[in-house]
Amino acid sequence: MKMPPALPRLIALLILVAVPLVEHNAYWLHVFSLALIAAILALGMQLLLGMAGLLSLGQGAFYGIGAYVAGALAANYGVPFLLTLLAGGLAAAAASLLLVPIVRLKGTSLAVATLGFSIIVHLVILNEEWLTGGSLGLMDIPKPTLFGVSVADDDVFYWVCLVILVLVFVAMDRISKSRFGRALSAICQDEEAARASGIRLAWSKSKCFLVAAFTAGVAGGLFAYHSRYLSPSDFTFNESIEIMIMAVIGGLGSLSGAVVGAFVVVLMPEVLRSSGELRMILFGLAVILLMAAGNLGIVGLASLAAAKLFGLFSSARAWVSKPREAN
Amino acid sequence: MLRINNLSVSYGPVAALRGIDLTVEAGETVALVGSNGAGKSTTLKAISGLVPPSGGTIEFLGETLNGLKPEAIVERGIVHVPEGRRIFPRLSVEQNLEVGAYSARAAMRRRRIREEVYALFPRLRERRQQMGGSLSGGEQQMLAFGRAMMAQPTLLLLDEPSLGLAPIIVEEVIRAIAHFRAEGVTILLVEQNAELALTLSARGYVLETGQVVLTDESQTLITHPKVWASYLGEKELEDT
Amino acid sequence: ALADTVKIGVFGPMTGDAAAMGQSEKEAVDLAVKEKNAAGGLLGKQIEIIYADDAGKPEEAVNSAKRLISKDEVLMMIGSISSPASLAASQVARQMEVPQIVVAGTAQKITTAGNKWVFRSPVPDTKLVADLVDFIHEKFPNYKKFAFLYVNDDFGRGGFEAFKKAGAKYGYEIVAEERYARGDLDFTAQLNRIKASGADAMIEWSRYTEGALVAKQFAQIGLTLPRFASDGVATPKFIELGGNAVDGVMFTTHFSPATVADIPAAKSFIDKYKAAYGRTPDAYAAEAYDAITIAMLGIEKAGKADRAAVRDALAKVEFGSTRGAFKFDEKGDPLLVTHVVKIDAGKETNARNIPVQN
Amino acid sequence: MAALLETRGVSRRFGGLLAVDSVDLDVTEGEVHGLIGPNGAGKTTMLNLLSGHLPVSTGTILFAGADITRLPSERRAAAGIRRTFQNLKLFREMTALENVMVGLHASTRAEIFHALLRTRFQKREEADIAEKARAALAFVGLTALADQPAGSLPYGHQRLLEIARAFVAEPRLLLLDEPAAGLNASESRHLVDFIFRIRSAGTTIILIEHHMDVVMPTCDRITVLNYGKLLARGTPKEIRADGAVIGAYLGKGAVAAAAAVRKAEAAHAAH
Amino acid sequence: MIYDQFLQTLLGGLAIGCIYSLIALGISMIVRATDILHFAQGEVMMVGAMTGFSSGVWAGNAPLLALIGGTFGGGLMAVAVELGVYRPLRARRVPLINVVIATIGVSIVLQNVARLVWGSEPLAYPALFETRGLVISGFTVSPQLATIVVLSVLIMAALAVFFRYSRAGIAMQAAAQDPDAARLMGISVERATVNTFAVSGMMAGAAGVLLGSLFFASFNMGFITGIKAFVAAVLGGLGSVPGAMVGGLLFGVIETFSAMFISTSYKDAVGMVVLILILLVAPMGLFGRAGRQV
Ligand SMILES: Nc1ncnc2c1ncn2[C@@H]1O[C@H](COP(=O)(O)OP(=O)(O)OP(=O)(O)O)[C@@H](O)[C@H]1O
Ligand SMILES: Nc1ncnc2c1ncn2[C@@H]1O[C@H](COP(=O)(O)OP(=O)(O)OP(=O)(O)O)[C@@H](O)[C@H]1O
Ligand SMILES: [Mg+2]
Ligand SMILES: [Mg+2]
Repeated sequence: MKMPPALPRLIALLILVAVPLVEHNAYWLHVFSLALIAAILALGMQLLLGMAGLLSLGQGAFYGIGAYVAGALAANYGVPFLLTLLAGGLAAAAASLLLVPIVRLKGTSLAVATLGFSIIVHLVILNEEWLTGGSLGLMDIPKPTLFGVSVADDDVFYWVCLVILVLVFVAMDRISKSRFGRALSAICQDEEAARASGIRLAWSKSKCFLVAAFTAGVAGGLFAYHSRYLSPSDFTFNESIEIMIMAVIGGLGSLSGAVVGAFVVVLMPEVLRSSGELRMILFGLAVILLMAAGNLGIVGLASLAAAKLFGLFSSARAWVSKPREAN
Repeated sequence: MLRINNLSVSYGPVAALRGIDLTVEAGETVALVGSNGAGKSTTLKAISGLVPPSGGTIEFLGETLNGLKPEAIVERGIVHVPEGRRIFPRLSVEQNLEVGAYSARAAMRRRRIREEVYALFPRLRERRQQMGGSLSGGEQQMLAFGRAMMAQPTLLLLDEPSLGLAPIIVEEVIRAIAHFRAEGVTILLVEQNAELALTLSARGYVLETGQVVLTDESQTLITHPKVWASYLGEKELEDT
Repeated sequence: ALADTVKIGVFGPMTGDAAAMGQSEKEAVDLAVKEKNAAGGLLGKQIEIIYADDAGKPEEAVNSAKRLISKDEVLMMIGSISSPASLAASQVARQMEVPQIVVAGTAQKITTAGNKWVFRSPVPDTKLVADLVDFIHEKFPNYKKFAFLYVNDDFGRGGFEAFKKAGAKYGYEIVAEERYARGDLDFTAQLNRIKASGADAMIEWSRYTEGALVAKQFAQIGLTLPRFASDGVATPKFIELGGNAVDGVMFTTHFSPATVADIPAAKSFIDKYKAAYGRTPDAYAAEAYDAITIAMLGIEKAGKADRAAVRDALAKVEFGSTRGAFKFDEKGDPLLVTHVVKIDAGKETNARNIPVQN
Repeated sequence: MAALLETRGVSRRFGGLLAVDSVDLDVTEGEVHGLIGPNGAGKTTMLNLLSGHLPVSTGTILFAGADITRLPSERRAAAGIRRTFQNLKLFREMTALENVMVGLHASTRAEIFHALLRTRFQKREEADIAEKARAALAFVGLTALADQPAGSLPYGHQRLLEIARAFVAEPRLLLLDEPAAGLNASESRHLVDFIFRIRSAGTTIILIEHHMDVVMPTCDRITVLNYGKLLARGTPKEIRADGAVIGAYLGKGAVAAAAAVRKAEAAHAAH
Repeated sequence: MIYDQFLQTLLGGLAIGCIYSLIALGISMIVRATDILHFAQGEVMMVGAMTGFSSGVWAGNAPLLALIGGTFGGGLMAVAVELGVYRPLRARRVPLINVVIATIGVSIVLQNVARLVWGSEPLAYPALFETRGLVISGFTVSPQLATIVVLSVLIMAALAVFFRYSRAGIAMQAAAQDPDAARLMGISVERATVNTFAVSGMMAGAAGVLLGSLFFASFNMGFITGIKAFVAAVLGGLGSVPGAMVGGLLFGVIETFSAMFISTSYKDAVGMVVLILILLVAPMGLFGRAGRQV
């Protein structure tokens, strides 16, 4: 007897939906919403790194671009919530076109070039006051409303994030099982062979960057409403590195892994917040230890364990039901 | 000299060798033939310590090699020329040879042997300062042999030395093997070209899916119907 | 909620680049609370301090504030150090209606956004700078052309904007505006341009780490301009790192052992702090010490563990702080005089005592 | 018969080395054209120039009458030039079937947008290429292994899978780089059969190989390179008799050489 | 005057560049030996600066002892993380990206442990070298900067000789290029890898002392410097020894010159733009060699 593959996902979704019904604490809801936003980021990264093998450290920059565009539109022009999210995504996607010349770089070169892009975007955010408010940050982002109804309450905003996360998840799932997804994993495994099969590398990679940037931009837009104050120091290249950790920690290439990874990376420092000076040491050690899980990631380990449990369970049931058969 | 008893090796869940027995006497050349994935390379890797056996023993001159690291096994005079030449691409020809004589037992006479290598392969002397990676396939094969000479083997493990080589280069390789034999080196030879391997050797083993299915004098094997059918076949074009 | 302790949340950078300042904050708070608890606590209960690390980042400051308020259910909060972190957290304080006393964020914005829940221990940068400008005008009437070097973040930027505004009053001209990024190590490019600018004096808005390097490189390229600096260098570490290169620097500050000699609260604070930690307190420690003192006074005055009552009580607190008689204005900023210190042969001295030059 | 592929003065330089030195090649539609020569003669380099994996230094390449010299490799693949690699290049973590499906990338159209909405068009196209891919696997006899990861297949099967991936797109020109390397005699014989079958399907083939028992029976014509230059060309029969080719490349045959060595040793021992 | 300033800027850029080079060299060597992108190299440098500080102060402000203490501190630290973290991970055959992320974990841990050990305040280094300007034929030359350049060049030259001529150096390269083949030659790849980490850590440690003496030592000095050195290594061509040297120098000089002549706000951006432009022309960096692809 085998577990239907969609079942764990469905259970996880139900649990996520139910969280605000059980946990009313504003702090935890706030942090969980942040984790949902991070999960959207991690999904975009999974497309890049897990599927296409593109080690991009530019996702933090797109996140920042999305956040600032959405935040500025909302604060200065009163553009409605969903439109600003879309605008954040589109702006990030448009900015990703700047990367087209460097998509042909590989491995470390790509990583470092995109890191450079992150650094440049951070400097622009920091220095171009007329555009971003500069080092003093962007303040007074209004509370989000949907169709005239405020969705700023911690629980409602959480659900809004969750809905968007689910949409992004389904989209990524479909992409991964499509012709485009197959082309990306072909590129990931052997570029020359992919070209020999008629796959246009620069074109496919640029599209991949574009989709990932769009996702990061949308996540940035959500973050703008979540924090309602944007500061350049939230969008340094550290952000990009953190996003990369999320994608790997849960299980490289796995979409559920990205979501779990995001929760781990966001929640762990929160859980450790009271451990004071030891906090980051414990976090660093945890990252190292989790890396020992190999490409299974947390999700892989968990499903192995679950499969074992499930196997135990079904064999136990077989054992229990035996006497009845004998009857 | 070399005695292998009931040797098994697996790569994770894949069993590559399933209990093979094999012996090689001093000074002898023994061939190992078999189809793709039969476990020929794995046998050599197990002897030189690159993969750990999951069962059985490997004895060399009365000492068991199980559990020794490759670098320790080299010290005992077992030199493995692996599949695909594996020369160091960003070291010069001379540095590659230098590395060949890295083990303590080989380090002493390395100047003299290097001259022998250059005498046997004058082409390598011409290319002394060139990076290994920029050599042509044939030159790389010569370098791989030269590197093995530097290590001064008593037992030489050769894995498909003719792979991907032009026919005329294969003849060079045969001469190099003859050179080793003249020095009294014992050779265990793996070749896809079964006819070539059996012509060069005194005895042969036929491997299939990780097991020895036949062993005999090479002269006998070469005419054995089973070997004939699987590895030799009609030689419709050999005559000119 | 009926707790058996009075919970106060204290947040700030315990890790990250600004960890040193967070440490001063924590030490000062610990000192005050230990004393108070030993004396019987507040409202008949012990004070419980709950610390949260925000690593100096706004995003984490928001998380910390939310956590302190809704998970730990603190009565009020103290923090953070940097302006962006304090500002970000103050949005939470306002939304969830919890009193907050900012320890060291000097950006004017923090208290001018109409947020009645936020107070701060230091004076805002605008006041600090205006006082410094008055000081320069009074003591060095000949200086008219200034070079301004600042760290490109909220702190340096705030100082620069304030100087532009305050200097206009005396017709000051800025002949060089130079900035650098947090964490930069090499300032020779900026200093060389300042050297060439023909300024009468240099104003520098740095924190002490960069400030010490600026001072050294200032000496190395042979600059001799008079130098005025921000409260960011108001710590003994500045002199330790800068060595004799910082001699002659005049800086504005909220607190300096050299200028508070006649304030009794300051004397006892310095002694106690030295006894407890073996070092002289810096301005951050003094600001944090005052903040926690205000908090305790406010809570006592409110007489009950009620956030709204505490807020109203805080607004009316008056006491003798380590920096003199303390009282909030209507925005929540303290009405304090600022200090100017001159470093003389590795020692802090009160610059207001130096004679007028002309 | 018309020339499907022509090169004119094609050269390729690596630093100081002229790996391919103004080679003219004419490949007729429908033939199997052998490309042989000593190691380092420039065969693989020539193949890379033809498939577009390397740009030429000078010269022009014409395919079906059109100048493709500047066309990138993926466009050449789409135009009907497919290849295999001397060192196998499979998508090792994909199944055999998926590998072959990737081979059909250039002839399919579904975009991200179709995938996101799961349009009818997308579903039909996916079903379509899966079917074609299965047919190609059946053609090379790998049906049973369709759902195995490519990396786990035995070496000989991997070679066949690579050929299936190239062949599934029904190319006009198929470039094979040492397909028999690492195969034993009986496997080589299967390969020979297979080349005949591809050819009878109407595909033109350029075959690089060091195994004369594969080259000689399958090739219609052979071009011999040496030091990047053309050394000889002709029918297998002519090539085998060509003194220059024997001297530079063929030699007297490995087995004969080995037998000679044995004989000399025996004589030495008798002394 | 302008000329003098130009020379001073150049010398300053070269000195910083030398420090980047020393760190970049270590990064490059580690990539070559293990394929690991060692994000913690900056922290190894920081540990070197700290141990250098401690041993220098312990010995009563002895510059030479500080240099030795820092060099060995860095070397030991690098060996410790290789033996304690990376080797066990590699032994579990986790994907490379996991090891790379573990290096980020290591950098987080080292930084925070150093904060506990040496405190969060920066440490003022004892003056290792003469700091007063020296006037040579009309130009002011900083002996401190000059010493750093000379010292770094000496270290790098020693490394080049070691790699080219010594048996241990050649063995380290062989082990990096093809571990299995190296084992078959009798080389202990484990030992060669540890040696690689030791040498790279020692260079980073020395760099830490030089950097500390130029500015100061603090627990967070490693991260940004490490990232810059990383960029320098890629600029020169990851895995190439001359590449790391030239990349570091180039990056240092670009940084100081763009601060001087372009914009202090965007000086880091200038370096990145140059990097991206160079990678567009030479995707493997200035001295990087692409392996044969097909
Ligand atoms: N590193 C490895 N991981 C997993 N399986 C392996 C590995 N190396 C070899 N195998 C498997 O072990 C078996 C024996 O392989 P081996 O390389 O010894 O065969 P061989 O006889 O040398 O074949 P060939 O003629 O292809 O060189 C094969 O089934 C092969 O797929
Ligand atoms: N990327 C490269 N950089 C430098 N030299 C190269 C490169 N690629 C090939 N060469 C050189 O070009 C020459 C031709 O190589 P090529 O691979 O075409 O030979 P080949 O005829 O296919 O040989 P083989 O039969 O051994 O496969 C060789 O000397 C090789 O070293
Ligand atoms: Mg083999
Ligand atoms: Mg070739």
